Amino acid sequence: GSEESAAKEDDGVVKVALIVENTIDDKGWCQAMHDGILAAQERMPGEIEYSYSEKMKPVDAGSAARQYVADGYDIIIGHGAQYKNLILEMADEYPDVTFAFGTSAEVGPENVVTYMPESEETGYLSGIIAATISKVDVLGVVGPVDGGDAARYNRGFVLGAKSVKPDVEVMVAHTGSFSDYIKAGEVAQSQIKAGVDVLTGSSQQALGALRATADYPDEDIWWVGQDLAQLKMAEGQLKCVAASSYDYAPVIVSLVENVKNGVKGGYCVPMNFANGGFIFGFNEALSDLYGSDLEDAINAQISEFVNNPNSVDWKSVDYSQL
Amino acid sequence: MDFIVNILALGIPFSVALLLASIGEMFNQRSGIFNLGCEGIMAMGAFIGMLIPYSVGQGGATAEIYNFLGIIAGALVGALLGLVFGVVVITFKAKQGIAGIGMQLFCVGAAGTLFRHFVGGTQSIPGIGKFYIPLLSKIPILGQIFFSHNILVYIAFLFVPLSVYILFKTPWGLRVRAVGTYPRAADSLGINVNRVRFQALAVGGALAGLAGAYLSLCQAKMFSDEMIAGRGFIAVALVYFGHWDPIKIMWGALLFSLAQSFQLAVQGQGINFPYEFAVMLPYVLVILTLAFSRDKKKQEPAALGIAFDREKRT
Amino acid sequence: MTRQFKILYKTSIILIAVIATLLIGSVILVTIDADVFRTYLVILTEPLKNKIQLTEVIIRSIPLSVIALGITVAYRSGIINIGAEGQMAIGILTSTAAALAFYNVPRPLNIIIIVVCGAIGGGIWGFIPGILKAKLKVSELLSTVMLNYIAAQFYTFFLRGPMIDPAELTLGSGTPQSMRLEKTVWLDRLIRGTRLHTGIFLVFVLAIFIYILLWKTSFGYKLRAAGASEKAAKYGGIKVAFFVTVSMVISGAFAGIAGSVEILGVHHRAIEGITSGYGFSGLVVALFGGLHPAGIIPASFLFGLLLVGADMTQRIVGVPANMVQVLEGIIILVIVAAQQVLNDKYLMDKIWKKFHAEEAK
Amino acid sequence: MDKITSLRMENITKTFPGMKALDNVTIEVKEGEIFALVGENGAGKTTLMNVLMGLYQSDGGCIILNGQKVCFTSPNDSFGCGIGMVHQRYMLVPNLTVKENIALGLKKAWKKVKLDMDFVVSKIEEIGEKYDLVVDPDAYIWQLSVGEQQKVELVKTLCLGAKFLILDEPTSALTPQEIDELIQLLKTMNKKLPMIFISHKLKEVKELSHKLAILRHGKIVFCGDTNDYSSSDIAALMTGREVKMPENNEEKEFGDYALELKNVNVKSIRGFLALNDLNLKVRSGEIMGLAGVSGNGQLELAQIINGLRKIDGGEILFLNEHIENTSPIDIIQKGMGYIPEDRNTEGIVPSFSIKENLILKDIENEQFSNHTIINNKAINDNAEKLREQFDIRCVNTSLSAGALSGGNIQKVILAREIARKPKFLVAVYPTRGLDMGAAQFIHSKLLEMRKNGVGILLISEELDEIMNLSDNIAVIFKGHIQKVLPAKTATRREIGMLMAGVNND
Ligand SMILES: Nc1ncnc2c1ncn2[C@@H]1O[C@H](COP(=O)(O)OP(=O)(O)OP(=O)(O)O)[C@@H](O)[C@H]1O
Ligand SMILES: Nc1ncnc2c1ncn2[C@@H]1O[C@H](COP(=O)(O)OP(=O)(O)OP(=O)(O)O)[C@@H](O)[C@H]1O
Ligand SMILES: [Mg+2]
Ligand SMILES: [Mg+2]
Repeated sequence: GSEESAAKEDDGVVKVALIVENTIDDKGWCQAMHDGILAAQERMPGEIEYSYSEKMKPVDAGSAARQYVADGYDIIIGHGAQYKNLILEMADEYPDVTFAFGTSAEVGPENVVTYMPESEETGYLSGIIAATISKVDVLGVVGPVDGGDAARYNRGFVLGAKSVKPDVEVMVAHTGSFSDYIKAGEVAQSQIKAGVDVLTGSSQQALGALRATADYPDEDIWWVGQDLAQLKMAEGQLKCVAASSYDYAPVIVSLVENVKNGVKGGYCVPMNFANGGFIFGFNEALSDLYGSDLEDAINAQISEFVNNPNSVDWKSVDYSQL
Repeated sequence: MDFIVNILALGIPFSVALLLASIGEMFNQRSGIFNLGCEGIMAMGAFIGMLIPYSVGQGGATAEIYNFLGIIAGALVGALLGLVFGVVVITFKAKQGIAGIGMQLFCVGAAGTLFRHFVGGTQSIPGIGKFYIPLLSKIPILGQIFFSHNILVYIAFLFVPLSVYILFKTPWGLRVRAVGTYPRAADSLGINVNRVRFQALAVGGALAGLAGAYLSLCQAKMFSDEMIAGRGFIAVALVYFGHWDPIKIMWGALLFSLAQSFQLAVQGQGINFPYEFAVMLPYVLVILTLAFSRDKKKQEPAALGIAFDREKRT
Repeated sequence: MTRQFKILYKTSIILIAVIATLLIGSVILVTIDADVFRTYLVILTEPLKNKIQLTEVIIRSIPLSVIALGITVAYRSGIINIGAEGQMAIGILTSTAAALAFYNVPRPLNIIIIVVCGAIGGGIWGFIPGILKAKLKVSELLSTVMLNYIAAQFYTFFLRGPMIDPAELTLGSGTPQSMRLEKTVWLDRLIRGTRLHTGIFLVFVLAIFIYILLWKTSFGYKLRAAGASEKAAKYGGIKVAFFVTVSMVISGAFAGIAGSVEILGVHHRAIEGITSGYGFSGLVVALFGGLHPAGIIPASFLFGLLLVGADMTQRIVGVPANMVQVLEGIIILVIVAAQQVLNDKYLMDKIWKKFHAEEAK
Repeated sequence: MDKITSLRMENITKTFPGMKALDNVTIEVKEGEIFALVGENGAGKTTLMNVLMGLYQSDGGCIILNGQKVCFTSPNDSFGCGIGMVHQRYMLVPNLTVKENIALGLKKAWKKVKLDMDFVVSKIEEIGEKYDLVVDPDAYIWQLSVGEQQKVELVKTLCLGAKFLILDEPTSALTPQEIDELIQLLKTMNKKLPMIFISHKLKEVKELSHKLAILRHGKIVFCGDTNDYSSSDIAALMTGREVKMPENNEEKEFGDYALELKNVNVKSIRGFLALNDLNLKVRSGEIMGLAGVSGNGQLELAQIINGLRKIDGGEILFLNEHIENTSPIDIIQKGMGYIPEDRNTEGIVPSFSIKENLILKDIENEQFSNHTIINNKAINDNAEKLREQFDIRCVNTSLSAGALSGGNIQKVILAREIARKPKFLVAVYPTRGLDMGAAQFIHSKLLEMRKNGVGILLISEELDEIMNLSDNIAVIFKGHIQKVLPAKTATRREIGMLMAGVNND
């Protein structure tokens, strides 16, 4: 789809193209970027023209990107590490265009920007919340595939939980798929049956698990989300205690500004609380669940992250030792 | 003990969508039509199933009615799509395998497109809750395993004996079996082969649609365009597992789903091997069970996949 | 029947098919308020307008045709292989592993080793359903569906575990993907500014190979006999079980080769999502192509055109991405139906008689 | 309609794509009559009857029933008028039981939610009593011998209320006894219903029919009273030439034992012994006829000799080498030839061209493939040669073999097997369903092979065929060879007794 901005083709307008594997309304990974670009558009009225391509398999992404280049786009974002090669090769071929992709911590060539959400921080916050509100001290993690973003978030969750209650039990299970909502729901049900009372999960499939928690409306079964969009959903209202999101707006704004100033890339943007890459929110409707103690603890942790980025040793977590 | 009870209590509802779709596909195949479009019909059933309660019946006291309307609509759309498939493979005699793939693409795509247009992103719905059978659900252990599910679970399992009855005791079942094995013989007795096949496709489609509606309204209680995630193909595979016999198909669906719920439970307990091997379990188990089962009776409907034309020689 | 009538019959069927496709598609397009005319115009003309899009079409047709050639071998021996997706995934794993293991081998040899390893991986994944069918009578429709899922899990396991790019671990992004292959093994680009790679030549080589194998050798003769009539083949002294197994190995190997070529020519490393959809599309191409190399190559091009064209509609016309599948589905359905009607001598005869009778009156 | 007093098909024309199967055919059948329809394979007999049943729509002409024009667009219409047909290829669903097969057409048994099986069974019993036709309603069709299936077909047709019966080659797969029984039965039934009877066996036609029509290439070439013509007259009218079945009356010395079966046992899928302590020896140059009621192990015997089935005990020697439980290809290479029972799917690969089928067993032969590369020229030459030699009638040898008529398919198989110069030949029902011309041709070829010193095991249900061709006749019963008799002195009676299991020794 394309959403052309009102501005006409003139020097002030930067054309941004987004390539995503899922859809821009998936209430997760892709939507976060889409929302970020829209927010950036609002902040820089008339300066950004935006188009996106959804459901891009790696090979389709190549076609789309080339078409965008041909159409004169200035910034092409491949939102997923699977687009890495594609981006690097195209960057080589088209030095005048800025390419961006993430997650990656590599600093790429002159005209490549990478971004790296350090999602263990959000996971850590979720872990603190989960462990605090849990009555039975058994937590559940519904993972898609143990890699990338999800691996960091989930391990951060384990560390966060243990930081509050060292003996807390965490059940981790993976569905093996990013988009199998039903299986995620099955995992959640299985964990709830096994005695878990607070769950979390990552990637779009996690919505299936969140929905499964809402099947216990009157029981103390809760969810901690990985995306703020989850809070707005009906079952999120009911069950999602808190959530944190990636906020790509600053990344996009700086990207556009840099491009305007002639800096095409050659840097990596880590995303964390320190640089405003994450936003966090509680679910007001469930304020009975968390006291001001917890809110304070979370705020303290966030300022800790702001002062001390990159402090969560997520790699140390070994699921089989839980 | 709890561990096992939980596996059983979850595995049974997990199996329902597979069971329904697979029995539907069995009716298709018994009549001689191979419908790989099952996956797509499930997607449409799931979409239409959720659309009705979503768009007209959110909340309120009458929500349940809209849920059931949704289920019925899912089945109806499935039946309709089965008939559409029939037009392609019966009226036009198109090759069934490839047409099935076309059907699957069309339906999955249409469900997704319409969903994006009318609803938007992944959407949840209240769905249909559990129905605890009075008294029975109170029995310790057994009550939890067998009598504490949503109403469609009971209905789906009732379909098993029902379809055995339909297939083997009713005139229609007899006609279905005959047109799937030796359509020429049925035709020589004045049975309208293509009409019976259309009927079977409608039934099969309705069950696939129902399976989809079960997924969106009862199991996931949400919809997303990718939610069927290959379950339609597994349902087709289970027909081969069950050798076109509803009861064996039921065992296949249960085997798969119990293995699924078992591996999830085991993963939750903590495993010291890569989780991928746990995820594989149900698939591996189904292959192995079939490979090493004694019963190799070939009951494949002999005319499966062949369009019928009275004047054409075969 | 006159020749004029035959031509009239065929053209009107094709015309009706085209109109039917457009009409059915527009029902959905109108429902979602899309511009029907522009959508079709984009699909049909955009991919052919410039060299970038045209080469993209060919890039898709390369793996499609290789897979379809393999599926043809299986189909000719009586097996419907819907497991190409899994076979391709395993082929990608093994060829990537080979590429990473043998990095200091001279280029041509290295490429051959990589492709052969891809073939071996895919071949093994084809061997399993083959032997299960030959020895234990397990329907391939069941085993290949299941093996696709199993392969997908192996795939993530290896890309996340043993074969992950060490940089992904040290830098912490942890994306399941392998290291990038050495530039020395990349297939050459044929046209500057496009991704079209030399893998296209392999397609022709493999197509000729399959043609010779199936129709010019005694091996192919026996394989086809085994598929055309198991009973007659057994009677003729042909070891059907052997051919069923071997043809599945070949079929899998081709899917594996398609995987290697995708790695060497397009992606240059193993990443998630390379295989998605190629298994079924390959089956469609094989059947469209009449299970013959001479038909498969144009069919794969047409299908590639459809994929690229339909995909472009989301950018140019703004229809949702799922609409791609809707259009693909409709086109497949209409073409298979029309194909049958076009070749139905009985129907043609009937219509001829009707016209004739009226003329006589 | 109570009774069918007259049925007339007038000026029936029917074309299939590319060919005219019926050309202005007119026949008329009256009350109390048996009307015989004869003609070579592919003459159009079955097509004509399918038009009558409403299965095919004719391009021209009409059907007049009791003086009224009728129009049949589906078998329902013809059933409604009381016309029933026993099809050439039985219209029985193999994995349904007898009563289910009958219920399939018996609309009165179709109650809303349940099949009224009691009604079906009582109907079967009623017909059984009326015509003395006993069938087991609970047996599955696949369990029945061809003869039994034949009976089921008849019962089915009668249960559906036929008042006019069409029988399309009902005797082609029956044993002599069964044929005799059937003919008697039809004679008694004829008192109540008129019939059309199709057969290639003129003896039956003579015995049964009142009137006779001959079809050739879709046209009626002759119509008259059966009694006015002798069998050989009819044969001459049918084929356009004199037909004389060849006989084995040439004395000759036999060679050594080519095939020896010693104490062979084979279990059937259903558990009992399909072959039970079977002993049989055949010499080179000898034709050993194997007589027996079908379903007594003939097929198993042919299969084990050709390696298509494992044996559970005993020995098989072929030219003094053990061949039991080896693979078909080994046996083929040792020089075994085999004409299988099922010519359409076992003897040929239907979708393969005629020329490809002619080398089914020889593709690895250097003559046809050089280091696995096929030599198309050799294959073409071979096909042309055999086509001429065996009079295979086809437009060209690149056409798929499945499109040939039954007789021509059999010629393709025979051509292939004979051209391979086998040392031994197993021929199973080699002339089943073939017209006289084709049968004559095949018989003469078999005798020619004998002359060349090839041993032949001839399995057949037609006693005439066996007695005409064999040197010795072995009789099989329940998988055991009852006795081997010299053909010269054997009598039909004696063989018949042995086939029924009565052994005086
Ligand atoms: N459905 C059909 N399509 C095309 N050709 C057909 C069809 N049915 C019959 N024919 C052709 O029509 C001719 C008459 O066939 P038919 O079966 O009526 O012969 P028949 O006299 O019954 O022969 P047989 O003695 O072998 O049973 C044959 O040449 C046959 O090949
Ligand atoms: N009731 C029985 N008791 C013992 N042996 C039996 C019985 N019925 C059949 N058989 C044997 O079992 C074998 C297999 O029977 P089947 O009906 O398969 O015969 P067939 O060889 O296929 O012949 P056809 O096709 O002519 O009927 C036969 O050899 C027969 O002798
Ligand atoms: Mg006939
Ligand atoms: Mg039998």
